[in-house]
This record gives sequence, structure tokens and C-alpha cells, in this order.
Amino acid sequence: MSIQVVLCDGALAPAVGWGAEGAGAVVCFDGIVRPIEDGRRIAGLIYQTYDPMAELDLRRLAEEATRSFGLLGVTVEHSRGTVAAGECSFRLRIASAHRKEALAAMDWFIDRMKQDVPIWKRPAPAENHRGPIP
Amino acid sequence: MSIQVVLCDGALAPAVGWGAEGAGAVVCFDGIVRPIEDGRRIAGLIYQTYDPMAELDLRRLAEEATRSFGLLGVTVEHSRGTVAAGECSFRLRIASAHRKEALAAMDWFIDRMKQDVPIWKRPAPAENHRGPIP
Amino acid sequence: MIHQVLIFGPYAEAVGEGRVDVTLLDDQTVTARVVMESLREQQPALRLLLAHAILAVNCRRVGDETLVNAGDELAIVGLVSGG
Amino acid sequence: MIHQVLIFGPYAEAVGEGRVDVTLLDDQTVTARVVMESLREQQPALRLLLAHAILAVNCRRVGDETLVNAGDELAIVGLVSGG
Repeated sequence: MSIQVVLCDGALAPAVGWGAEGAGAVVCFDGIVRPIEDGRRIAGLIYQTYDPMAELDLRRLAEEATRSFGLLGVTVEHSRGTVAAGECSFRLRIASAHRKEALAAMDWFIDRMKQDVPIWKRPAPAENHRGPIP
Repeated sequence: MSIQVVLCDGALAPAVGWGAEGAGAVVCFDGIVRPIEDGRRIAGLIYQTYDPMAELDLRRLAEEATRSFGLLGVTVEHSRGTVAAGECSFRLRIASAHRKEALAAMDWFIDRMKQDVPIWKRPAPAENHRGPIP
Repeated sequence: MIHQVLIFGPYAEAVGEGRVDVTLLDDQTVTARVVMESLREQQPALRLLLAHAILAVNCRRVGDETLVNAGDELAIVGLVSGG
Repeated sequence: MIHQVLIFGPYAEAVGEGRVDVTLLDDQTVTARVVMESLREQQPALRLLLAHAILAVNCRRVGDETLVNAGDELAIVGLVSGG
């Protein structure tokens, strides 16, 4: 557990180098591969995508989210292949005029993606880590 | 409005260079100063903080959020002084095991901050921008 | 007519391959429903998993009555797990 | 006893300063409520805004009955607008 609080003079440095004209909120979600899956320690996850449908579906979801929530910008990135535990396999960035629609759209998008978009994952077993799970 | 979708091989590059052991979700919220406030074009916002209470309060909120939502890490940054339109004045990052608690905590934290933390803002008028609001 | 169907994830693991063939009668009107029913009959290893399956034709999910033509790309897109 | 109270934002704009004095009777038990009531009486420019005010003593919001001692840092922390 870590907490850090900073008050600083003037603007904060850009975190992501991405935004949209008129945006008041830019939210970035990073999905990180966790070291434990279903109680087993794993080395990572192996993602398989159905190309190009996965990309088309992500684009359709982004377009629907943009219309429904009145967003100003969306970027989606998703890994295929092996992603080690602790690394990022999915990133969704949403820019909107205000915070509420960005957070609502983020929740909606991720739910829909997990339900619909043709991407599959399977664990990459941790061959050399047979120690107890902390 | 902009949409960008990328499927890429392997892990995504770290967006923020920050996380927490065991986190499956890292969410970053950037609050950006909008060029229009109450229908008027502004050059930016001028933030005044009551130090050190503002920082203490942000830390208290982060601690309460961490306990209530079971978070793994929180960072809060807030500007004081002048922040130009389009620049970032507030950044909240939350790391948690899963997405739902990170998004819920983010919404809760920002609501509470806007209600309680002794930070005030006033517009910096746009002297040289008297054109029509787009 | 023999049609190839792309499969992924648990479907591919169940049969050990990334595609399966489905044989359709030449005088049949081939809809998505017919493809799925034929798959269930002809691929016993997939039968249980196909309860959660959705057919995609040319990268779009389709309804049961959508017609399938020779040359269409067919894929099973259920049981996804991205993110 | 004269106590200084730090003010910010709309409070500071209303009086044109970042602090105001509040005069308290020497034989009075000084609680947060007494400070706020005295401020309302002695600072007419703040009266309306003080309806939304909260008193902080040494950087903590306090309840009406909290005692205020000489040397405590007092501040009005209502009508905030961060973020």
C-alpha cells in the first residue's frame, strides 16, 4: 500500500501526452497482468486475438461509447501474445468534457469488451516459481 | 472527436511508470483546465491552496479511500497558482487488484475533494481572446 | 459443401486445432443456425462449449437466420476473455 | 482576545484580504460556534458567505462545540472548488 500527495506550483507535467480539444477529463485505464490467476502463480498470460475482427470490434465499441457518452476522444490498445505478470496488456484512454461520462464510459467499455470482443487468454505457467503464494 | 485502436504484440509500454505490487488495474485521472468557464472564454484558472491543510486533507482522503475500497496505491497531485487552459491541474492515480474498486474509488475521491479540500479557483480572464466561443 | 470455421481459445484447445470443417448439404439453405447445428453434430468435442458460441460471418456477429455463402469467413467468437 | 482567521477564495475576495480579525470577550468560553457567530457580527461583508463556512482549527474541520485556544490556527474552509 502506498500513498503519495503532492501540491505543486503551476500545471502538472502531461502524464500521457494525449488529450482532446476542450477536454476537462482524461482518464487512462491500464490493465495489468496479475501474478496469481485462480489461486495459481503464473508467469503471465498469453493472449490470442481474432484479427481483424478484434480490432474492428474495439473500434465499434469506441464509436458506440463516443456517441452514447458524448466523448471527445478514445484510444484502445490491447496486447496479443505473451504478457508477463506485472506488465500491461490493455490500455483504454478516454477524453471528455467532464469526469462523470469518462468514468461511466470506461466501465461500460471494459464490460462490453470482456463480453464481446474476440480476444482469448490462457495462463503461461510459472515453471520456476513453485513457492507459496504470498 | 478521435478514435484510435491498436493491437500490438506483447506488453504495452508503461504509460505512467507507476503501479503497485499485485495490482491488476491502474487508473489515472487527469483534470484539465477547460477554455470555457460559465460560458466565458478564460486563459486559465488560478488555484489557491490552504497549506498545509489541503495536503493533509488529500492524504486523509487517500487513506480513507485505501481502507474503504481496499486499494493498493494512490497518488494525488494538485496545482496551486496559474494553470493555463488545456493544461493539467489535478491528477489522481489509483492501483487496485481489480477495475471496479479503482473506478468507484476515483469517483468517490473526486466528489469528496471538490466538497471538502481547501482549494479554491478563480478564472484568469482571456484578455486577448474576445472572439466568439466555438 | 465443406465450410471451414475458425476457432480460438477454449474451442481451439478442445479440438487441438485453430479451425474445424463443417459439412453442409448442397441442397440446404445455409443459415448461421444451420452451421451451428451442423457443428454440434459433427464436432462432439465442441458440443458443450458451443452452448456459449456466437457465429461471426466476415468479422460480424450474426443472427440465427443470416445466410452464409461460399467464401464467407466463419468464426466462433464466444467465451472471450480479453482485458 | 483578538484572534486572526485565515480566509481564502470567495471569502478573501469579499473582504480584499487573506485574513480577518475576530474580537472575542476575555471571559467567554471560546468554541468554534462562538468564533463563527462573532465573525458574522463583526464582518458584514462575509455574512452571506459564512452560511457555507466551516471552521478549521489547526488544519482540521471542527464541530461547533470544539474549544479554541490562543495560538490555534483558525481558517474558513467552506465554498471550496478544487479539481
